Amino acid sequence: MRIEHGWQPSEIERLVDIDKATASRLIFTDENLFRLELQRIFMRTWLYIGHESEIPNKGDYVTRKMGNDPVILVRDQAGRVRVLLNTCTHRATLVCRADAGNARGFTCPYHGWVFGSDGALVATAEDETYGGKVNFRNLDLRQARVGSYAGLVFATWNHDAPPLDEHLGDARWYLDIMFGHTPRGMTVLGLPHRWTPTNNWKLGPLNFAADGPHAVKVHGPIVDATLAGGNGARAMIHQALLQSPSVSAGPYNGIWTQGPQEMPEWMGHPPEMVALYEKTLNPAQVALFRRCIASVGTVFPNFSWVYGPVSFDMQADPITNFFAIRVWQPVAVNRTEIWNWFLVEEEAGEELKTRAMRAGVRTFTAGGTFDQDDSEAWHSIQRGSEGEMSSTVDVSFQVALNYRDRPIADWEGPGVAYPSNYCEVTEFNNLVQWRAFMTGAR
Amino acid sequence: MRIEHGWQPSEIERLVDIDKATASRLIFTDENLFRLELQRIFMRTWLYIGHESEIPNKGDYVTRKMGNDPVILVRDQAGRVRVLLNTCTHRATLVCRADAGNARGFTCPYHGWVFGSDGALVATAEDETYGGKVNFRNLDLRQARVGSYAGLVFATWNHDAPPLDEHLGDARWYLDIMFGHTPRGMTVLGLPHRWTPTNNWKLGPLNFAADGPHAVKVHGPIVDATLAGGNGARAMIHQALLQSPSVSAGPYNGIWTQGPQEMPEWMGHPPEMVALYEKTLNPAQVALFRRCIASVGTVFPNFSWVYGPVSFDMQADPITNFFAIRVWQPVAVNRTEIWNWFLVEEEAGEELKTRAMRAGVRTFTAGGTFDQDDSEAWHSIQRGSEGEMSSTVDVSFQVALNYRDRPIADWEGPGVAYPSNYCEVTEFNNLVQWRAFMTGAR
Amino acid sequence: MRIEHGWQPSEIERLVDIDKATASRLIFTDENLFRLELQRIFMRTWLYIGHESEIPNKGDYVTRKMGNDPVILVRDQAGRVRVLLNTCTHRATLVCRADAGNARGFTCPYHGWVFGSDGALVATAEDETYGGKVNFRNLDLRQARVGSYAGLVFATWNHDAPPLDEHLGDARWYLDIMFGHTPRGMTVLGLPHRWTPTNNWKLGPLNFAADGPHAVKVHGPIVDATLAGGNGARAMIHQALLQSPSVSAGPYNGIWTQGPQEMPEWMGHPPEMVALYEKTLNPAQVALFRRCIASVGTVFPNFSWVYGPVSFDMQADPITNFFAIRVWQPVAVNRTEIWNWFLVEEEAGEELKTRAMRAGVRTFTAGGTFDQDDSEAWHSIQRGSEGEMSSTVDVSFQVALNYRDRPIADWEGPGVAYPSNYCEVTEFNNLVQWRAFMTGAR
Amino acid sequence: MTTEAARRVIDDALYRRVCEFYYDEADLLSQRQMGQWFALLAEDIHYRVGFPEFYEHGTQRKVGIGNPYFDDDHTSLKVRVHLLGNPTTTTAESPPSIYNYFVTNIRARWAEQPGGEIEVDSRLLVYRVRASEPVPYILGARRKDRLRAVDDGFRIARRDAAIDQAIIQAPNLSFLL
Amino acid sequence: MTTEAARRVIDDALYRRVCEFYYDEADLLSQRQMGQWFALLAEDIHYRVGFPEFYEHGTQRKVGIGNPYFDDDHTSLKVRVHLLGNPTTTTAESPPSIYNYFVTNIRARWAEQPGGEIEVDSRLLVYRVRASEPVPYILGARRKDRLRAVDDGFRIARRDAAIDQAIIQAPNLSFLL
Amino acid sequence: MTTEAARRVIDDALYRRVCEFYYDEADLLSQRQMGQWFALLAEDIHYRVGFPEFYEHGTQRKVGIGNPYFDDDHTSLKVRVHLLGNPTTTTAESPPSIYNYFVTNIRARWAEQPGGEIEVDSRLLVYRVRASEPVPYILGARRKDRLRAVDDGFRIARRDAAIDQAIIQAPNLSFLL
Ligand code: FES
Ligand code: FES
Ligand code: FES
Ligand SMILES: [Fe+3]
Ligand SMILES: [Fe+3]
Ligand SMILES: [Fe+3]
Repeated sequence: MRIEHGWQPSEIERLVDIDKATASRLIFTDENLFRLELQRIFMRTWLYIGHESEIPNKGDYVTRKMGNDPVILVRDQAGRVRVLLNTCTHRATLVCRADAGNARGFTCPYHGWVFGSDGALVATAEDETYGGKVNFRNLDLRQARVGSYAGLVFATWNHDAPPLDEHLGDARWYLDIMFGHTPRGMTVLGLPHRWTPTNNWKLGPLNFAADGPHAVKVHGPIVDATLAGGNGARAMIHQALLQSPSVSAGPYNGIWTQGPQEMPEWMGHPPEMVALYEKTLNPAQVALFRRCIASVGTVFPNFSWVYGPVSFDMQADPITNFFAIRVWQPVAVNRTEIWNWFLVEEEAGEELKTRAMRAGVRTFTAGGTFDQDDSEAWHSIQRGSEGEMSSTVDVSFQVALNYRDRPIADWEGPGVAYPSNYCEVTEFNNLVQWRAFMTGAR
Repeated sequence: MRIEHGWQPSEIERLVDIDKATASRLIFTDENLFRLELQRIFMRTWLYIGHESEIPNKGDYVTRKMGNDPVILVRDQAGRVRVLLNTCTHRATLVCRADAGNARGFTCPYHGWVFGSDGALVATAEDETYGGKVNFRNLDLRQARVGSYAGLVFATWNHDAPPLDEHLGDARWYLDIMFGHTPRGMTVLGLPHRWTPTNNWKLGPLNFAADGPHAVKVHGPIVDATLAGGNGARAMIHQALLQSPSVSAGPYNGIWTQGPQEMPEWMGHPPEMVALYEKTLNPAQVALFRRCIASVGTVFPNFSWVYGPVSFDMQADPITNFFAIRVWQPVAVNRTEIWNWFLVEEEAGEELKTRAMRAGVRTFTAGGTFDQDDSEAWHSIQRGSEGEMSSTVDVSFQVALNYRDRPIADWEGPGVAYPSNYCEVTEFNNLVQWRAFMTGAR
Repeated sequence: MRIEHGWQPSEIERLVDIDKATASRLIFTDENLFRLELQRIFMRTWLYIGHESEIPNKGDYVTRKMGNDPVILVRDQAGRVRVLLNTCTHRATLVCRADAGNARGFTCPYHGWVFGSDGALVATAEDETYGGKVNFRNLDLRQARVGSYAGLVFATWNHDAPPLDEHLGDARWYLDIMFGHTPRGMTVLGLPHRWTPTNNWKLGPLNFAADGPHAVKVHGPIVDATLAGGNGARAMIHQALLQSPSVSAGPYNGIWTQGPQEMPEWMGHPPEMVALYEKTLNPAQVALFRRCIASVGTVFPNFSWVYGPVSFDMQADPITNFFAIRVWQPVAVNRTEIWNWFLVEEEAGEELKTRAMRAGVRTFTAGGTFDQDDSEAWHSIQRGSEGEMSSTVDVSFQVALNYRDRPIADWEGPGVAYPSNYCEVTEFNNLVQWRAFMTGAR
Repeated sequence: MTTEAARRVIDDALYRRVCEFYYDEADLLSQRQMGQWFALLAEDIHYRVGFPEFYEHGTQRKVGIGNPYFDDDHTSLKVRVHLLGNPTTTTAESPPSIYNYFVTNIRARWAEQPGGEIEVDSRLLVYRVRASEPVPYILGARRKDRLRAVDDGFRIARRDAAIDQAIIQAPNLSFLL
Repeated sequence: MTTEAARRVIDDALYRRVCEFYYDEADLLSQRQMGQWFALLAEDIHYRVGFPEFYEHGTQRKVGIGNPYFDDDHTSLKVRVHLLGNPTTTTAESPPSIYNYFVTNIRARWAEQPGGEIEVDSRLLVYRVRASEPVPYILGARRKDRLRAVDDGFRIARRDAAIDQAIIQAPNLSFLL
Repeated sequence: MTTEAARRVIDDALYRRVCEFYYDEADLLSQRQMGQWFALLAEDIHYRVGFPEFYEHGTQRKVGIGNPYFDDDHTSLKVRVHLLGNPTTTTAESPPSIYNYFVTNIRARWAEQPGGEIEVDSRLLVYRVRASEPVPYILGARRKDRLRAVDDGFRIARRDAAIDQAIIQAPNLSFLL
């Protein structure tokens, strides 16, 4: 309301041209659109906040972001998970400046107001000075709606949003495969890595929604070096990507790249773990997971994951699966903060955990052999999109024109699947969701 | 006019809700409001420029800022104090890039135009080339209106503003206490310290207008360590702040914290100096000053001072009063330059001056034991205010609801006084003045 | 269209007051005007891209900028010079991130699309996935119109702009003197120096359009030290500037400072080179060039050159002419990238080339003895122009009032000449051209 | 100085050789002579780069087993070095970035355990400019190493580094510390 | 070299000990071991941190008696160290910031006056990241110190530092140089 | 170590004198004692400051004869030093900027050719604040020098420096490296 963003809904609608399967580059570069995104997307839908395993005990907290708002994810003294706006109701000071801690509550550094771990105002600087003129309950910390699915904690400021379960809808079947394939579920391996690519926040989610062909070009060398010990893996993955399913299901879009038939099943998974998976997932889920060599997906707007097997030396380094989840935090139209966690099954032994950690940090993080090259590509997109002339050229998802009317007929999971990770349909669907929120259709 | 700021006066009015004693956080974060402030406040009212003791001799000058305009404070060759816009009337070059100096005039570095210390154009690059077609008097440096009170030099671009004396009005009685308590007045101890907190410029003036309770929380540890030798000072100051007067008088708002009765009078003041004060001030002023353990005040918009006694070791370090004045320069909506001077009575001996300097630099400056913590709190306010959700939560001055109708009945000074430094009334009054300027009511 | 720039044509017209020969400082400081400039000037007129000698062979390329768009200047495999928009038609990635190279084509780092050196799309990630639904010719790299004059390559996105020859018009006679005074023309001495003054991009072109008097003030000391061995050169150049012609011819404005009669002709030019000049140029051109001690000019909007003789020690260092061309790239309203090349005649021997290079790098570059002081002056203009009060003071070209109606009657070259480098007419004409583009008159 | 502390002091000549080793190493890393750098590593190297977190005082909570930015051995470093050292196998470093490695505060002493290993502690400032981004990235770091003396110099047997940013102010870390 | 200059040269072993002292001190300051750092100070220490101003040439006007950023003695440093070293007594440094202290250009010589004091000149680059601000603050400084040799090392008897910013580009200086 | 390499090693005392020379030089340059700095130069000095470019791998195209940022001899440096050292002959440095020169990674060895010249390699971080711009400019550089020993110290006979920015992030380079 305060800022005249200068964008009419009809104009926003045209930014993503559904017929042509193209989009304007302005969605990555226009500052007013960025401000609108904060209002129309980040204030209106469910956002991923953290994993329950990050705050196992009462009083455990971690600080996070929802769009450009700082929040605290805390397990209160009653054991309930809460998401509190991290700003004092007195004069707006951050009540917590740590990344993580355990506390009975939060004491504001400015005048010492005390809030409980449930966000309730416990004491002002001097309660008597109010002379009873103020209802202190109005000065509790603001709280977001909180929902949790498969250990994943989401929150939203929008009290009109559907419940989390309904919001996730068909996506849950796929979240189950990744986050609920053992009885006790996943656990994080540490606090998140954070780094700051110099590109619009949407490039990451789009890539993870998921971009098959870039893997051959950008990651071909590291795929060759880590997936098959330096020989032929790039050609194998090229074919696998061409022939594997891409899925749109509710707010979720992603790929499930399948290794070739001659490749062993459950690569990198110890038999005792596999037994747990087969017991926990249903057969269709197992069928999708057991030969999966890359599961990459995005839940709109800014939550993604990436999973797959690697070995840095087929002789010396047993194949291990990395599994990273990440949030793409919007910082500015051309600046994003990536928050990146590594996960492993709660049931995994210490040795498997350590191997999973190493597989993760060597691949998908700021210094990871995969991510370091993606970030350069994304930066180059931002630089390539900012010019006046460049703004007149649309970005293309036109492979979708060839696939979107030909979904996989006998797909056993919910949602819609397309027969190639090169299809560009699921990536584009992610933008179609963006368009719906930005025009107010959702 | 050139920038569509998008703010209607009625909307600005609502930003500070007088009934509720609250204000929108947007006043600290909205870039358009910041631009409006430069126009509606900094172009329209009297601004503090410097102290006369900084330019004792003819030709002495220092460079300063008025809002975002660079100016030169100079004592011209005739001895008159002038404030010149530091930008060449030829092509806008800064005619002076030094912080301080002594000069007969200013020679522009670009084409060598020469201006006198009174701002008059003395020579262009080649006067003859104009062929008499231009009136050189129109090309003198622009000058601001200048006024001086108690050694404090103010200036304004607004020729419709009331004279400085009228503008200060009731504030003068309090300025007299601080800046005119000896026959020769105050003198600066050196050129200003300058540093750049990452918060809106108004947070400082508000705090100094003055925020009693924060002293207990933020400064409790250093108060304990410096005011009573490590023991019980925090509790003492807590009670003192609760029970001491806060004053609004014209553009001035501030506190006069009174030490308890059992505390000696004139702490840190040598008897020979006290004799001067008692001779110079009137009895009501003396009464307010003699047991004052904290005088903190703001003259709207961005001039403040802080004064009080400290000792870093009750055994080894005699109690001494620090006295700092400062200007909160608006640099960007979330960035401020603090200019901070230390002062002492002109009549003070060298040893007292040195002690005053040390008391000052150890407490109220970038590395000062008080300021370093304030700046972190203010930064945290800025960070806490910028989010979309956070913007919907107002900042509270609601203790004022309990005090604003109950001023001290028998207050002997001008203006209105309230019986507690916790009252939040004077802080809020500072914002009410802001609202008046921003809506054009002033 | 997307950004409401808030500037009406009539308001823009008033920014440059032709009657008064003044201009508003907002042209250097207003962010919306800066955005308009990118659209109305940099998208609509011919821009200098590079010199043919930078890409002598097939496949040679260098990367450049047109306004805020990245482009590639390449000599394609057929030998044709092309200017390609450096952004992939798939997803906007820079297809080339090097400063220079030689390549058969450009492979996008993201999905590996391959473009020929002529910009044609050669291969997508997997052509078959499009199923023939897309015309790949629409996905060739975007190309600018290209023109070349005297080795200087220009380009424009505007298909309605007049051809380059027509656009340059009368300027060509002067470009011939500088860039075509030998049969084989000029050649660059290396890749460009690039640095980033913190001022509006127009200050450089204006200065080079050309500002006579600043040379005496800013460069007096280095002129004294380099032009006449430390003695009296400043006084000499002062007189020369006062009495030498300034020229406006089409998009060109500049000065041709003539040494005094007693000074030898062709200073710093070896006789064998002079013979080439006299054979190549016409007599009127030779007459202007032979005693020229400073040729400084700008071709609107952002291409300039500077030329002149120097010696760092009249005993030990033979007089040599430096010759630099530069482009003032707009980066932000208060930030410019200078791209600066040194040139020499293709026919020059190695020793002359080395001397020309040294004369160049010691004078006109980031660390040059001339430029380092200009940049400080320009920075000081930007700092002096940004304030609210400062914005109300216009910049002055009022010497023009005395000269603009008195051109040199018997001028032998095309365009209009004025009898003094102090006249300010040609500088102001550069702004008049700016006004024409910005109001849409051109 | 205690006897133990005295025993661990290395003599000036060796100290100077250690310093030279670090300056030489800085050359290799900053000029991306990755293969030559790899030759400086012991085969049992453990290479680790951790990062700081801001914890509430008194509650440095342990979340999971911990995940540094780098946790490499000879095998995985070989892959990294291969990719980074070859312009055709890296997007991030092709064209190669400009790097300058400033090594300061070098302290060396014999390791507590006998066996001729040297503990070295140093501070590192990395200055980096990428082809696509002209503004330099400046990263502070500290390194605790274990060097093993060999005939032609030293081998790095262990590196425990920590970067000085909790939120890395760059799009990637396509270099080694 | 004059005889006096020669007399003031300190030998290599002592120079190396001085350098180690500075690197050790950098550890203490950057890891906020304030109490241990305080133990390095002589009781009569005068600790001063000045700042530059830009004066018109020829007119370095003296305004007042001058006011450096820090002007401390043992007593006031004790208070500073107490506050900064304890998370419950500082807002600015709780959670503690990340610091890295790069010490370079160390030169040492015997002081002119006899008595065994050493003059040390060094440059210091401070790299700092606060919990609430991920962009690092990088501050240059120079220090002129007087060290006094004692049994277990040195004591700092005087520190005359100067920071390299006329307008400090940070919200505060909640650290010591 | 080969015999040739061994022959080129300089002893510790000389190395320390070389380091001191660089620290003294840093003082002169950073405090703009330009005349004194000039006195450190050999009369046949060749002073050169190059810059990096980002070339496509395999095609480091040579364009022209090349043009470094500085290519000076004794004569032209005399002019530069004269202008920069005098507030009335420079706009850029009047008032003078604040400079700090951090010199690290110093390595020295005897030059290959006999004749007593020393090759020195170092890294330089320049920290600069101008009167009109409070935000510091931080520039990395590397220097390869040739020193000549003379009675009262050394003379710089050759300096081959390179700055670490392809696009200089400052309005000018009104200082010497
Ligand atoms: S701002 Fe939190 S207690 Fe006042
Ligand atoms: S700008 Fe000041 S003399 Fe021209
Ligand atoms: S963006 Fe260039 S190939 Fe996809
Ligand atoms: Fe990828
Ligand atoms: Fe305070
Ligand atoms: Fe010039």
